[in-house]
Amino acid sequence: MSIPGTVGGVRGTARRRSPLALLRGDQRWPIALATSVLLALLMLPPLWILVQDSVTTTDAIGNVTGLTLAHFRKLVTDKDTLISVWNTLVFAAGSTVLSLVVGGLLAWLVERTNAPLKLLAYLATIISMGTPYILHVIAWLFLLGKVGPLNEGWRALTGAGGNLFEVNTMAGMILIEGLLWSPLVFLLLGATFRAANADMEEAARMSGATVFDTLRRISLPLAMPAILALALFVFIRAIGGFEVPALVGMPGRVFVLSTDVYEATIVVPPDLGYAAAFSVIMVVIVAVLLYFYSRLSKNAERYHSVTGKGYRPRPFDLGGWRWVAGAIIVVNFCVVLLLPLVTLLWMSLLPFLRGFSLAALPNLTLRNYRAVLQAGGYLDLALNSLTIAAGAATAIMLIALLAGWIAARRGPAGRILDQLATLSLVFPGICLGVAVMEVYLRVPLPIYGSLWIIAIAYVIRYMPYGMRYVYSGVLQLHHELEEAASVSGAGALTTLRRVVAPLLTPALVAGWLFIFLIANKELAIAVLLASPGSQVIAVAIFDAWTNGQGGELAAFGLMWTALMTVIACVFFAQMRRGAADVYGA
Amino acid sequence: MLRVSGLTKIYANRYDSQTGGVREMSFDLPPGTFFTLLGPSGCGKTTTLRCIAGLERPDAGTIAVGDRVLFDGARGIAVPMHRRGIGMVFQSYAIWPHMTVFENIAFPLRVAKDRRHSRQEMAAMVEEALTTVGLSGYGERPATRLSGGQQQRVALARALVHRPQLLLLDEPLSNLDAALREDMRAELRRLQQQIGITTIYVTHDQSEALAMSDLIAVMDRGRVVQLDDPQAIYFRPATEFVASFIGAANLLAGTCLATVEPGGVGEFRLSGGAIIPCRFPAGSTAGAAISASVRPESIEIGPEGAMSTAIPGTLHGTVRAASFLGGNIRYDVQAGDQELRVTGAATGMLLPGTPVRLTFPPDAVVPVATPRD
Amino acid sequence: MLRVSGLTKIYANRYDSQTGGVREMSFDLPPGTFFTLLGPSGCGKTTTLRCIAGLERPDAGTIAVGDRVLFDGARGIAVPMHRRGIGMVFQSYAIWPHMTVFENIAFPLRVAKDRRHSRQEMAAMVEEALTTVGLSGYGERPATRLSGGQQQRVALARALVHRPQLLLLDEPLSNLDAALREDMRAELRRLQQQIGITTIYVTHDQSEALAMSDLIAVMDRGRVVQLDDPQAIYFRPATEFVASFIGAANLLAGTCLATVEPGGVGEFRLSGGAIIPCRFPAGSTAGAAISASVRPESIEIGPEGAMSTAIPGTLHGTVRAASFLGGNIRYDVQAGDQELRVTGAATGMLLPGTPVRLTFPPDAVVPVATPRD
Amino acid sequence: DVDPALVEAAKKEGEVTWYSTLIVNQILRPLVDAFNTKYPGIKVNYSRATNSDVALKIVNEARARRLQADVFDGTNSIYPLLEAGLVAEYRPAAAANYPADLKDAKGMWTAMNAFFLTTSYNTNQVKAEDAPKTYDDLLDPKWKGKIAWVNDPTPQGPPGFIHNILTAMGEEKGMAWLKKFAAQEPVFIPASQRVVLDKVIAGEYPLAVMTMNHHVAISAKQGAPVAWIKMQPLSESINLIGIVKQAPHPNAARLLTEFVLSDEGQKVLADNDYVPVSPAVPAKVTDLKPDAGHFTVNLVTPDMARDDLPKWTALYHELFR
Ligand SMILES: Nc1ncnc2c1ncn2[C@@H]1O[C@H](COP(=O)(O)OP(=O)(O)OP(=O)(O)O)[C@@H](O)[C@H]1O
Ligand SMILES: Nc1ncnc2c1ncn2[C@@H]1O[C@H](COP(=O)(O)OP(=O)(O)OP(=O)(O)O)[C@@H](O)[C@H]1O
Ligand SMILES: [Mg+2]
Ligand SMILES: [Mg+2]
Repeated sequence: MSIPGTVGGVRGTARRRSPLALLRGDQRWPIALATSVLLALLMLPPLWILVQDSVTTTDAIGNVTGLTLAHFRKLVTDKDTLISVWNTLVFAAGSTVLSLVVGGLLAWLVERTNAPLKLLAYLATIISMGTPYILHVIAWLFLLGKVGPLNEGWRALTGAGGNLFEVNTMAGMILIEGLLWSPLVFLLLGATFRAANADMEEAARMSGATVFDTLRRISLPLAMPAILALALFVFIRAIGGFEVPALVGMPGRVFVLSTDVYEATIVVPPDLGYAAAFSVIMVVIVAVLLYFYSRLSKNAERYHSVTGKGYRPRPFDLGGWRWVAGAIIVVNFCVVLLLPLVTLLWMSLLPFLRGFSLAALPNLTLRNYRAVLQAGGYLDLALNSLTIAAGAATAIMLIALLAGWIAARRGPAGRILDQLATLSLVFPGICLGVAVMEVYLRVPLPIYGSLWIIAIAYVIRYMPYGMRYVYSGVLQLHHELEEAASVSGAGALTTLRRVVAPLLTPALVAGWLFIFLIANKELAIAVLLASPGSQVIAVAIFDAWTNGQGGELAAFGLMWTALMTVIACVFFAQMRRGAADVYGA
Repeated sequence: MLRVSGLTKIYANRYDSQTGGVREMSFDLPPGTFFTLLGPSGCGKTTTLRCIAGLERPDAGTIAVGDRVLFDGARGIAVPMHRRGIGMVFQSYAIWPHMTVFENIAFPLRVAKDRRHSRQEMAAMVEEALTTVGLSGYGERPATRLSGGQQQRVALARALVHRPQLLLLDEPLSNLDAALREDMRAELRRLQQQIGITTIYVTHDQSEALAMSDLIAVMDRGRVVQLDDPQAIYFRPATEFVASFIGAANLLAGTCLATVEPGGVGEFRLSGGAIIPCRFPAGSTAGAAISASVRPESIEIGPEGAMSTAIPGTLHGTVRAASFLGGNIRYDVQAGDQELRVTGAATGMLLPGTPVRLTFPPDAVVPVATPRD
Repeated sequence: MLRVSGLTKIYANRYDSQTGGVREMSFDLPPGTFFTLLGPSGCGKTTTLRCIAGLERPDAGTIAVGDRVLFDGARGIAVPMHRRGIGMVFQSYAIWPHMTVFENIAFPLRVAKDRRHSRQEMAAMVEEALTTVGLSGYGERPATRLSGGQQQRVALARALVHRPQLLLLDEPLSNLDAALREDMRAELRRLQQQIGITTIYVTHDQSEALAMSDLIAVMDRGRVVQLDDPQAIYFRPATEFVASFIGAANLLAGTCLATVEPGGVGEFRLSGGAIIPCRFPAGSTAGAAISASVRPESIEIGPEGAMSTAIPGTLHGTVRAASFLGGNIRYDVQAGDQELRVTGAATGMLLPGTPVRLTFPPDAVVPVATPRD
Repeated sequence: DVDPALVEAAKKEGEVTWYSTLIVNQILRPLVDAFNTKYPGIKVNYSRATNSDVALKIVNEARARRLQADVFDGTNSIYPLLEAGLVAEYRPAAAANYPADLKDAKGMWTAMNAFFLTTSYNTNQVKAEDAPKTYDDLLDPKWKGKIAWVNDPTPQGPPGFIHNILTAMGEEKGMAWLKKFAAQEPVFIPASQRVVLDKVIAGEYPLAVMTMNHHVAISAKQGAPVAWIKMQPLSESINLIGIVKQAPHPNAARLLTEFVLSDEGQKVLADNDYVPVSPAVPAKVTDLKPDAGHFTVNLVTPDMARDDLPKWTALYHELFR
């Protein structure tokens, strides 16, 4: 039984009214106004600070002393800048393609075919959703590293010296970043494929097309808007990405914009102007991409809501190829999940890092685990992290509910709301961290130095995700469901509270958990904003990393991952249920 | 009771060149009228309804229920939708899947601003609404566990529970089974008469419109082309469009033979040469170009040579196709260059190829206006 | 030409208790037949179609086109859908929005494994298909720029372009306007006859089925309850279900007065006491409980006291409701405890309350089987 | 030995905030715990960050007049603070017997622990006799691309290395050597000296320069295949502790500083494998200190660093990037 409302969300999007007409006599505008103001207060100041820093000089104590273009001049005159820009683009593009191919193929196999062992694919996704990026990266560095099993094995086999694969290269960066993103791609494209109208594919089959023909000529083209939107999204995130370029790229002297920013912030005194100038460049690049993203993702959603009567998930029968598909899934499972985890386990059991070897077996020890458990403080840090992430996620989903609803319904100020909410996508993590710190130091509220500032930074950073979840969620609801409420005499708020919100629950919960998870994955912001009052897990991880406590980091990371995985499971169950409810599958 | 005048709402349509919406709608309904907006898809029926409900803001015109002005473009009055006290049933029913049937129906009472309803009072009113639509006892069902017909009734109950003065229905039957549609049609009509509520009904199904309405407005491309009672609409279509949209009438084109005074019977010659008698309510002049409509079932059909009542004006043709409609048989007859639809008795089907003779009773042939554009 | 026997496909339905699917379908179609699966929503029409198309795998049974076995549960044969060479039109048309009309129609030729088609050849075949459905010249249109009717034709052209032996249509008309539906109906039928392709047509609209089909299978809850030609289905329904599902027949229950030999006319008494004559094709015995169906339009209705042909078997009642259907008028008549639907001529409507007399021609009264369960 | 009045004042303030660059689990927390056991009444809030972040935070706080920090430490976090005039003058009694170059003449800072940076190698991959003994040995072609070092732009990183070479060999000889060394294409590891060492232990690189000898000692004790070379002169840099001007808790800050610099505090450092600066306190592994270990060092004093770090950094970028 499918929700009557889900049929023909298309019509809903088709109805558009002139914004002027709306502002008069539309009772949603107070909400719209309040929300836009709130969003503006959150989103605009950091951007302002960033721009200001990039064009001003400051004295020792950081007060603005004058305008200058020096930072930019220094940038453009520096030949390395061009290289960095180029590397950034190559890196982002490469990893995007890789993640799309891996994640997309997997999503299709799992959602639209009768491939076996689907569970493994989900498992890989769920767990890596809960694993901090840096753990992945470290594990991969080790696996592909000079003494990693790959190269060691190759040397052992061929007896040759040297390495089969140099990890500290662009190739290595792309490989690792790509694999890092593939689970997310799997998740999002999975939803698209699930929502796709099976009739389209069956029509192709009835026309005599083989599974492959159908995939190539029908399924992919139809999913293309969604795929492109997702591609752009990953691309943008890869541009801002820090862990991989820093850990993998820099040793190989492959520099990208984000690492340049990083280097500018670690010199003493930190050259914020220069960093800001870099950031502004990234912001510009990303902003341009974002423009296309917003347009694409609209199409994507339009395709999404094509479900309706007789929608039933009807997987392809791959026939003999089933087992090939199964093999692919298994390989992915090993590559994306098993190997890294085993590596981490290995690292966590060694007193000091060394390659896989029987020789090492005697010194296996639980010391690292003991260290983690004994070292006090980890518990409080964990609690802090969870509280912040939960708080941020909640705030985001609340704001996004208002903003997303009005935006998706072309309500008053809909466009503005949409843009405001998506704005922070342009910030690379580090830049955002700096900007937020400077902003809230100037705010006469006890925010700086408390957990609040980190929470706020998260809210700013992850607002776009919440927005997406709500936005597409609303588009799945037939507009008449709301109009029925209004005609029944319900005001805008009542309608929102009693009809829209309940119907969006799946989307809201899914979004909440998603944000909660990724908020706990990233370092840059927390490390910068953490102060005595507000230590979080990220800081501990950062400590362990910079201090080379690989073992302790691995041990702790594994425990943390275990916890996150539990939560991720809930998230996943939600996603499925959400999909089921919304698509009436 | 409901007065709409000069209602205009124009959409500059992004998707295809032609602009949609409605233009210059005006009508005035006495209380208790069952009023139907009838027209092809995209002609502006829903738009009209949404303007009255307040879901769209008209560009111009006035809407008033009784002496309460709901909208007046000129004076800038626009009562927000949730204050108009109108009941509406949507094409998709828009039953809220997260509530029980009871909750769905009680909703308008819960959110009512004007007065609080006590728990018992509410229960009573909902139960009453449920009984009216013949669903008493279904209150606790989750709304997702209802058949199409039941959903439709719940939507109706929800629209009626807070006793609106005006009821709006947008193609409420269009996504039901043929069989179910039949029943619901009768039931709806019965209900409306029983409650005596003024109702505006949107449909593109002419038989529905004819069967249920007191008054029908036939719409074409955003304008009302004929506003009349069912019989008039059916037997005295004002324009070719109405004639052909309602019950697939045959259109005969020809020239008037002699001047006829208003109300008199005259004759006109088809291009094929045959002479057809016809009553001219408005009279006609010799040589005037005539376009007239004839209903398939008003034409008498018989095998060539068989006796047929001695009225002048007959055409000779051959059956091209015959399709069995149960109650009767639909023939496509080729008579000269004219192709005619004729309905005959279900008994004794004339097979394709049979030569037949068609007879036109004068009162069945109705002159219609040819479209200006 | 198409032989289906013992076709069974059962769904253990997750959502509501009762299980869906089809049971023990068997039929055998001569070439060129226009065969219709008719039944209420959820009775298994689509399932049957999907099994034949190969989109679902039946639990048991055999399906063969000519002497080519497509499926045989026992022998474990199951030709994959894309090798069955069957044309299918989906209820949603499933026109691919990212292609032009031409691309849509050319697709089956492009992906054809058996033989490559040269560019010209392809163009020619597509153009031919387009002309067949009356869309020549539309080739370059993007598929998204089509009206419902046009989409439907494109879907048809796409199904026909690779000259399948069998054509499957799943409620192709259900999401079109009433008016448009009329036309497409005739056109589809014409096309099918012109090409002479064996066709299976799914609908829940009885008038559609009656008008178009050579052969109709009425389905109920996954089983075929009557397989017959339209007239037979309409005038000689096998069961109460068929009678009431097809054109809302009246059902009369009573007891046989005297034994009747097969084919003879006998009489039976209604609970009300009135005597109704009726022809018993299979004969009947005195005192047997009879259930018979009468078509609304077979009943003669006239105002009380007016002359009516002197056939025995009349009922007296009063008009409860009269609704104008254009071509004719539908009366609900209360006769004793019986409520009857009667269709009368469009001229001179009998107003509610009028006492009327109903007359039943013996051949119009048809005994029907009462459901076992 | 500590002035009871100070203790009283500190107790009144009740808490103190320390912005540190030290590793929390390894040394910061042990120090704090020791302090707390001695002065239970005084709560120590601490947060750990890089030198640049510590400086950045304090500067920003000062600008916003929302100072939270009382005490800070770091090898070079102090320069921007000095420049911004954010450091309070204080001459700890505990440091009275420290050598002159381990405390500021103006009393702005005092060294709290020392780092001795030198070359280490993986004992599995390089036999002791093959290991380079002198800086010139590093130029041996066989080490091309095999030498790792940190990319930390501080005296503990390449700049410090460059300073060491230039002062040890003299300007032009040094420059010539550095050019040759650049030709060896040493590999930069972002992160810390510790991470670089781990990569040597893991065998990714046989050799690394500018690693800290106490790190080597710790790992070697755990059986890691690594050893450090007395490639003289070693580069010494010191971790400084200072007090923020207008600190919210000045007395507690002083008390904390006193404690860290006292033999008691220095002992805690030593016990946790760090190298204490107090002449009175030996390192846990005694030969880590120049006198006990008989090696020469080349100390980068904060003043040198402040004046010349930009120059070294520029050289570093010019030669090695
Ligand atoms: N929000 C809108 N933006 C642009 N055009 C619109 C909008 N809503 C309706 N239209 C156009 O206005 C015309 C009338 O639309 P409307 O929905 O009233 O038609 P309708 O009579 O209800 O058709 P149907 O019987 O298919 O519901 C159509 O051409 C439609 O394309
Ligand atoms: N994939 C499925 N899983 C479970 N139940 C199904 C499935 N497909 C069909 N059914 C059930 O089988 C029965 C027949 O379905 P089918 O679609 O054939 O009905 P139908 O006659 O086509 O109805 P409609 O006229 O609404 O299309 C229905 O009760 C339906 O709920
Ligand atoms: Mg409409
Ligand atoms: Mg169906």
